[in-house]
Parts: sequence; C-alpha cells; structure tokens
Amino acid sequence: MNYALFFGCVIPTREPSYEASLRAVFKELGVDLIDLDKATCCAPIPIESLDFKTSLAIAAYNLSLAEEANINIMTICNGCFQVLSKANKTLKENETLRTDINKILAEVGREYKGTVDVVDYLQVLHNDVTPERIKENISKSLNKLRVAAFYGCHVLRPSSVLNFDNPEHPHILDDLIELTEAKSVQYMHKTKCCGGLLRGISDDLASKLARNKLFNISNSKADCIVTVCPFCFLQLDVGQLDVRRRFNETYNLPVFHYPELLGLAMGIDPEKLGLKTHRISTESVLKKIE
Amino acid sequence: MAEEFEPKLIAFTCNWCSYAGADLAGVSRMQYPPNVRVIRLMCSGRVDPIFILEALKRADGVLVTGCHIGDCHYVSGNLHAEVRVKLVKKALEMVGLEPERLKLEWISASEGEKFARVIKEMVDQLKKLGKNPLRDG
Amino acid sequence: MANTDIKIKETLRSSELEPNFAEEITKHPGGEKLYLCYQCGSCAGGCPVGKITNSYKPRQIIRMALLGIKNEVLSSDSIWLCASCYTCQERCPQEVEIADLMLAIRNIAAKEGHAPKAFVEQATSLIENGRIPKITGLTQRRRTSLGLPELSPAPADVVKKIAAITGFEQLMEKLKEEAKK
Amino acid sequence: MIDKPRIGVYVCHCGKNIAGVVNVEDVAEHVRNMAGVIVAKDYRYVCSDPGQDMIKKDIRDYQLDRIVVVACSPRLHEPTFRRVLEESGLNPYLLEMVNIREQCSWVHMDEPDKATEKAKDLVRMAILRSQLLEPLEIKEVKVLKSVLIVGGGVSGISAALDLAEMGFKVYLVEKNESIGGHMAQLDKTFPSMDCSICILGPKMVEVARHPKIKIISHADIVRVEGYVGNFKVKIRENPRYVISDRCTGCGECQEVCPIEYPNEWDINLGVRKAISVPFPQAVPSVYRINIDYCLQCYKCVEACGAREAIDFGQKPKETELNVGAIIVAIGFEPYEPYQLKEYGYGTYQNVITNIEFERLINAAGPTEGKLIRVSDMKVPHRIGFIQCVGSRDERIGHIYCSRFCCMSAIKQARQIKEKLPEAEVYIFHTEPRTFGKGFEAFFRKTREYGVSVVRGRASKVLEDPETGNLTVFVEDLSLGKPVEVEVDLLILSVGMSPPKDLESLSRTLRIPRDPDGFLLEAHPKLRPVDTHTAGIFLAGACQSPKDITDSISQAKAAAASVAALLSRGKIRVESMIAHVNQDLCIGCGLCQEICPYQAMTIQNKKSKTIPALCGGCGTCASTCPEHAITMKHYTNKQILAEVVTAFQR
Repeated sequence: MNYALFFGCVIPTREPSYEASLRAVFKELGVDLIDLDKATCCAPIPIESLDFKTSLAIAAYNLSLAEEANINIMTICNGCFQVLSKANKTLKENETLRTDINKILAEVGREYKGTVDVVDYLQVLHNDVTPERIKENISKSLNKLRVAAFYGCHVLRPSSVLNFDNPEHPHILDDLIELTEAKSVQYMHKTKCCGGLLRGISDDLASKLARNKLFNISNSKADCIVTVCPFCFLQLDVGQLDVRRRFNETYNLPVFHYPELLGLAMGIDPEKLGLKTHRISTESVLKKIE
Repeated sequence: MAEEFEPKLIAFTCNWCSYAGADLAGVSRMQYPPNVRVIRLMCSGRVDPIFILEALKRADGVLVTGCHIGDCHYVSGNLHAEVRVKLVKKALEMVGLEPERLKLEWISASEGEKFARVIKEMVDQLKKLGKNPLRDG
Repeated sequence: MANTDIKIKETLRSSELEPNFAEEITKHPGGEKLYLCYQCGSCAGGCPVGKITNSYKPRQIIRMALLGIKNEVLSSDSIWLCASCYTCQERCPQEVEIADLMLAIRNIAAKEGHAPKAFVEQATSLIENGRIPKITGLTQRRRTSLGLPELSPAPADVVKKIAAITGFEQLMEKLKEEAKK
Repeated sequence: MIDKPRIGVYVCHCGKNIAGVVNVEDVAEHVRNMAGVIVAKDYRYVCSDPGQDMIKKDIRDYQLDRIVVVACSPRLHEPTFRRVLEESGLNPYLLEMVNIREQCSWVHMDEPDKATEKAKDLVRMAILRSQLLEPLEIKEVKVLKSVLIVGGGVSGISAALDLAEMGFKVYLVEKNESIGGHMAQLDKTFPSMDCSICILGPKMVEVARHPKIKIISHADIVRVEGYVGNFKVKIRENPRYVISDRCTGCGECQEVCPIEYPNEWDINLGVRKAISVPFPQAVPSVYRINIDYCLQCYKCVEACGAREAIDFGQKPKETELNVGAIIVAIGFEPYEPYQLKEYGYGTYQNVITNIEFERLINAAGPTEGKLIRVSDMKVPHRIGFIQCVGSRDERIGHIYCSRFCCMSAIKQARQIKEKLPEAEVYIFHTEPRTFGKGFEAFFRKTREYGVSVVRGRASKVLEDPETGNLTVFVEDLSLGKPVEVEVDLLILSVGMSPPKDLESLSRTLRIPRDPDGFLLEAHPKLRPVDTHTAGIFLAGACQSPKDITDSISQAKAAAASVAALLSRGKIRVESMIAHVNQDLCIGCGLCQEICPYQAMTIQNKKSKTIPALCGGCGTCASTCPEHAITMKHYTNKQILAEVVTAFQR
C-alpha cells in the first residue's frame, strides 16, 4: 500500500503538527508515503477564481508528477483534494481542454495522461487500511471524550466529482473518530461551511460563519472538534480568538487534526504530535483522557 | 487550398427503434452533418452482408443501427445483425480496409440525441480515415 | 468591503441590457448550464453566506446574468462573496453548476480588471514562490522541533512559466495597476 | 402488368418546415427528367385534402402507378398516402415516402444547400426503389372479440367496464391481490373532495359482477405472442394458498389467525393478518396467506371448515388467453425520496410522503383518520409540504412534471385546515401548476383557509433530535430572502416514477419506453393511446404522469380505440412477409432455426412461410445461404437500388 503524498502548501508552512502527526500515524499503520519533491501549490479556488486555465494547468502539472511515479495521489487537505479531483475529472473527460493544457505542460517538459486517481487520506484509512487494522493499533481508549466531527466542504461537495461520502449525512469521519471509542456527537448544520475562503475578502462574514459553527458545536456539549482540512482548522482554532474579539464570546473548544486524535489513541506522545502549536490549548482534553 | 474531405456515409436503420430515434432527432431539431443517407429497413436483422459490401463500394463508411439488445421489435433480429457485422468487419480487415469504416450502434426510439451524436462521431472519424480506397468516384 | 450590493437601475430597459453576457458565461467551463436555471431558489435557500448577509444572493446573480446586467454584476463585490462551499451545486435540481458558475463570472470580471486584493496577492505569491504562504524562520523552527525536515523551496520556475504562457502573470500585473487607481 | 412504371413525385413544403431550409422547387426540378418520372411537383401541404386530391387526379390523368411522396417521416403519414393510392385503385404498396423533414430540413438547418443536395439524393434513391416496387396481396383475418387489460387500477377498471358494456370479453389482469390501484389508497380526490374509495368501490364491485369481465389477480404476464386480432398471452397466477372459487370472503379465518405483519397497503403503519385481504373493500374478496409469515398452525383451516378453501399445496398456475387487443394500464409508482438526502426521508421520522399522508388522514387508515406524527404520536400543529420531490429534477433523471402533486398538496393542506383550523400550514413550491378544470378555484379556496403558500424550492431540512421537529430552509423567492420555517410534520409531495416492472413488461410486449422511462405512444398528439405495435393500447400513468381525471379519459379513449378495431370483425394482416423460392431452397432449415415466430416450416425438404405467423423482419432473407428467400417490399434488389443510388451523381 503506497501513495504519493500531496501536502499542499498551508500544512507544511503553517500547520506542521498536522504533517508530523499524519506521518507518525501512517508509519505505525504501515502505509508508505512517497513525497513528490517537485510539487507546487495545487492552485486552489482563489487562483481558479482569477483564471480557470492557469489553475487547471498547475493542477495538471502536479498530477503528472504522480503519473510519472505511477502511484495514486493522497491528499490531506480538502482544498487540494477538491482541486486535484476536479482537474483530473475535467481533463479525463474533456479532450479539447486536455490537448490545450498539454500544450502548456509541454513547455515545462511534462504531459498529463490521466492515469492516476486522487484520494483523500480518510478514504485510505476507511477503505484501504480498514477500521479493523486501525483498531488493532489502538492502545488507549478515548471513551470519555465527546468529539464534534468537522468535515468541511471540499471532501463532500460537489459529490458528483469527489464521490467521497453521503454529502448531506456523511459518516466516514464519525466512524473513524469512534474507532478511538470517543463519542462522535451530532450537531446542527454539521456539513455547513466554516467560511475559510472568505478570509481576506470579508473577515466579518468569515468570522460570523466560524462563530455559527462554534455555537452549534458547543450546544452539543462536545469536548473538542476534529477537522480534516487545514483551512477549517485555522478558522476554528486561531479563528476562536477572532470570534472572541468581534463577538465577545469565548468557546475554548480545542481543535484537533484527525491524525492527532488517532495518534493519541495509538499512544503517541502528545509532544511528538505537536499539540503545543495549537492556539487553543488542548490541555482540557489531554486531562480528560488520562 | 483543397476543400475539406466530406465523407459519404450510408446508414441502415430499423423501422422501430433507430429510425424512430432519427425522427426524434429531427423533431428535437438536433443538428448533425448532412453526409449521411439513411436506408430504412424493418429490422436490423434484414441487413445482408451484400448490402454492406455494396455500400462500401460507394461510400466511405457504413453504419448499421437497431434496437438495443432485448428490445428488438422482432425479438432477436438485432442479435443476427450483431453477428453479421462482426463477420463483415473481420472480412474488411482481411482485405486491408479499416474496420472502423463499419459501425454497429443500438439506438432506441427515445435516443434522438444518440442518433445525432453517432452520426457526428462517425463522420468525424471518417474524415480522419480519409477516402475509402475501394470507393468508386 | 464597503459596497457589496449590486446596484441596478430603478427600471431596466432592454436597450441597456447586454444579452451576450449570458452566452459569454456559457462558453466558460462551469458556466455551460446557466440557461437551464428555472429560478427555484434551492441555491439561495441553503446558502450559508446569503443567510448572514444581504449582499450575496446567488439566485439573483444568475437572474441578472441571464437578463444581461453585465457591468453591474462584474464590478460588484458581491460575486466575490461566494465561499465556494458547493452546497447550492449539490442541490440544484437542474444540475446548474452554481459554484463553478460563480468562478466563471469571476474569471470574466478579472479580465475586465475587477478582483479582490487578497486573491491577487495570493496569486502573486504563488507565481513568485510556487506556494501561496511564504516559508519563514518560524516555519522552519517549528518543523525541526517536531522532527520534520526543513522545507525546501517549491519549483517556482514551473509556475512562473505556466503563468507566462496563460497570460496569468500579465493579468496579475493589470489587476495590480487597476487596484492602484 | 405495365412494362415501364409511371411515377409521380410530390415534394411537400410542409409550410416553412421543409421549404424554409430545403429548396423544394429545385428538388422537384432535379428529378423531373429522370427515367419513369411522369410528373414532379412541389406543393405547400401534400397531406392536406387538396394535396391528396391532386395526387388522385394525377393518378387518373397520367395513369400513374408509382407515387413518391417527399415529405415527413413515413412513421407519421405512410398510412395516409397508402389510403390515397387505394382510393385511386392502386395497390397501397406502390407508394414510396422520402423523409426530408426529420432527415433534412430539421437536422441541417444551418446548411440549406447541403440539405437540398441530400434531399435530391434521397429522392433519387426512392425513385429507383419505386420502380422495383411490386403490389402486395392484401389479406384479412378474423379478429377475436376479446381484450386483455393489464393493470386493475382506475384506468384498467374504466376501460374494462366500457368494453364489457360494448359486449367484448375482458380479462383484467392485476399484479396485486386486489384491483383498485393507488386510487383505493387515497382519502379524498381533488377538486371534488369525493371520498376516493366511495366512488371507486362501486366500480370495483361492478367489475367483479360483470358477466363479461374476468378478473385474474395476484398474477403476472409471462409471454405475449401473435399479432393484432390474435394475441396469445400466457398468464401466471401466483399462489394465494386459498382456492378462489371456494372462498366466500367471510373473514372467519382472519379472526383466528395469530400472526400480524406490517400492511404495505397501509404504508406499513397498520398491520394485517397472515391470512387476510389488504383492505376491506378488496376485489376479488378472496383471502391470501402470506407464506413468509404463516406459522402453519392450521387454525384457519379449522375456521374455514367444510368450505375447504385453504390449500397449502397450491402452485403457480399458468393459463393462456387468446385476445384480439391489449390495453396496458399498469400505472405508476410513487417516487421514493431516499436519494434526495437533503430532505432526510428515511432518516427523520416526521418526514413522510403525500401517499403516506393519504393513509394517515383516512378514517379507515391505521390511525383512524387522526392526524398524528410517528415520532411521538402527538398531533402536529405546524405542517409543511415540499413540492417537486422527484419531479423536474435532473439529478435523479426525472425531468418531467408529475402533474398531480401540486393539487394533491393543495388538497391535503385544505384537509388539514378542515380538521385542525388552528394549524399553521406551509406549501413550499417551485411554481404551482393548477391547470385542470376547477383547479384554480380549488387553490383559491385553500388560500382562503389561510394556508401559507411560499414560492421557493426547499433547499434543506434539518431535524432537531430532541423534539423531532424539522426546520425547512428555503428562499422566499418573492422576497428574495432566505427563510427558516420550523414544522412538526413535513410532507414530501413525491411525484410519479415508472413502475419497476415496466422495463420487463415493455420487452414482453415489445413497446419501447420514452426517455423518462414511461411507455411510448405512437404519436404524442395524434395517437396518444396507441402504440407502434398494432393492437396494443395505453391507458393511465404508465404512459406519462396523470391524475385520476386524465387517466379515466385516456382509459375511455383506449377502450374506444379497441372497440373500433375489434368491431370490424376482420383486420388486415402484414403483407410484407417472406417468400421462399422453392426452386432455390435446399431445405437446410436455417431459416426455421432463426425465425422468432415459428413462421417457417419444412415440407418435402423445402422451406415454406406460414403467412399468418410471419412478422416481416426479413432476418431469414439475409440468413439464407442460397438467397432463396425474398422479403417482400424489402427485396435485395429494392434495397440495393437505394444503396447504388445513394451517392451516385
């Protein structure tokens, strides 16, 4: 079982704890991750907003790197997952665009062939590693914990492109959380957007959306939030400080990347998982699971 | 500059499904290239290898269409058409003619869009293949 | 953002509309199905942004596009308020790709010189660094403290070359000029 | 026989439909001097009376013996022009039609020159072919004065009664235990607010009592053979484990039966016994044992006593019916909205469908007409309807409007207001379609009751897990504002789906389906109850979604069409059949092997066609290794004439 790991650019630069915990967890689970040295940014929605073709060409470039290595791409960022999946589907289906884009790629010495698939790491855990195998690696029960699963938009939608889970009532992340014996709580508007992409466009609206999510999650009496997307993480972790400033509301809800939670259940040292880098202290959760 | 090559296509349609599909393409005003001449038969099972071979002396490609498998108005005529077209394709290969010049497609009465698409795709393909060397004139 | 509502005239006259606008959008990937919209409101009914501001109404933007209200739509800040969450696209009964359609409208707006500063800055950083966020000393220190290797620069030359071919680099220059005005 | 055919060519303008693209004068001119062509004319509408008269006059004046009509699809007007020939004393098979509307002007609108060139080619092909046409023998056979009606819903019932009253023998075959269909499940009908079973029940009884009608229920169609006037249909009656003729419908067995299971007919809210009828008014009133639930305690056998109606050894019974015509009336299935995840049907207990609501509000239903919600058995006071669920939705492939759900919701809203005047009722709709007679007045009346009609298609439904209440998220289009409405009970107004077994039935009957999956009529305007298979007709929602009124109208139309066909007593059969040249036949039997109609027999080591059985596909002709079989009207020579001419210029 091996995959070409596609980190994107936010995780390695701003959320190294996500990378560290993911590498640690996958190593224990025996999944080989091959780094794509020449990868660039996936060219996400802000770029696609300005010029579709540039975004598509950059995505195609990155896909061609995995094609050369002849392994499927595994993403760990919702943004990368959606952009690369969409580009892959578009280019596989649209011959005219493929020809166009390949003319551009030829200038940088590459070609898109359409020979690999893009998968998200949750799919790898759920479908390839399998819950049974993950369970075998779990040494510590998190059964005292109430966790709010936070999917984010771009693993779920558009489902016709991503084909990840039920887009209105998803369960994969809930299932993966419950492998640790923690309780995955239900809360209102679970699949709703965190507002991350509005940062810099309208910080006011971005903060309002984050606040709505925090409000609904805190109503469910969750001890913490588990995210899969680095943008959602920023919105909810650092974003809580912004919410406090703008709305004078304090939630103090620790936020975890999923591999951090899984790492705790697998008995990995919290220091190694990088929990100290979070802006909202995770101490309350660590105490609860002691 | 030389004029673009306009391939000649003869299509055999069955009365019940594919001819009706062509009618629906018309009623829905779906546009397709005018390179095709349709010959209506009652059933694709009526298509005799002789028709195909004679057609290939005069056209660049031949299209045989019928009801989807299981939907044949005459129960099983399309199954026989399928066998025959396969045989003729083999024969074409043996004499060195591109087998792509002969095509079999199932088109139902509700697939007007498919009829138009199949004609367009086949005309495009024939343009790439160029003139049929066996064709007179 | 100061002015987010799309300001349109009190009375719309056909002579002042640009019917080609809709067609222009349908030529753009993602915009192909614009004409299929039957204005049912499934998009706006579930839009998380529309719920918290009066300035973003996806159904009405589509309606304006269909009617040919071009300049007002393209110069508005409203079209940049879509959070690209794809909820509308998931639920549209006519399979209009609404979120992608907003991107198509933004592409056209960008060509006309309208784009938010934040996006232009991100694009510029991408062209220069091959990544959007920059690598700082703090980044590297935090990485090494977690046992991760230092991050090497991304192949910015590739991105720069692609951006030059597609005209993206020039587009960003133009947008930066527009912003100065 | 005349040595040289004398051909008349008539090019139709079809108003602007053809002439707007194809240069019709040019086409006529192009063939005017071809060998055999005596006259070539273009005319505004050849199918019109004056157009037909023109052809008749020319046949007389010029002794024409071949007619080539260059117009629309032969699937539309071939019968019309064949009649013109017959009325002029010519054999109808001496007509040739060229379709330059569906195949030229409508599909090459942007290339008028090329369309005209193509039209010329097609006409030349037809002229060459017409020279080789031969008159075919017109044969008539007797028709059976009996009819099979598939489906015992309100459409099948109406058609059955009409035909029986006209004196035809009717076999009414129903898949379920009882006839009645969906209408029997409904509480009230719109716009008259009649009690549904009260108006349908008497009709069901009439069907059961009518000496000319035989109901075969709990049965499937296995096979259909033959042709118009003489169909052979094999029916399989599935075992009830109760002998129909002996069961008196007294219900004593049901009283002693200890087993109950969810009654599907009552949307699984109510229960029925392992031996029972689905509802009290069931017709035929014959009980059935559901063997999946039966314990075989034999209490029912005891209760039945000397009547000895119960037979645990019953096997499926196959019978063959001979009928002259068939009406297909198998109706629809309500759309099951599981796929529309945003509405949470199947996940949220208090989200139900309009059909389920009919049973909930019905006095004979599982709650005895008390409107309650399932989660806590409480009476709801805020009720919402979501419209267009499973209709006009590209995502699920239902692009059509189901035509009944708007009025159904308006009616149900009014029923709620009549029972619970204080209730808040919302209808969330895309646009209300109230087009039928009396519908708009009914809608107005419902608004008077204070029902809140919100224009806007619901985007999402969320359940409050504590209360079971539901919040509907919708844009009020008139205000341009997102609105959130909390309700206690939510009704999804589901549309119609083609029944699941329609696909296999369409194959058995050899009737194609339309792109929506319903059965395809012969012509959407002119022949809405006919199919392309002679002798088979359509009624009700299996052709397209319909309300009760429209279903009955179509059923009556289908009955009239059947009567028109069968009352003639005789009918023309296919003249285009295979003919074996006895001199060439080597008796190999290949044709017999491949013929789907068993129309080929070998006599004295030579093959022969049985004309009444031949379907006219011509597969034998192209299979025969000796080229001994001629398919009439589609002979090798005739077809090759077209092939040779196709591009000959």
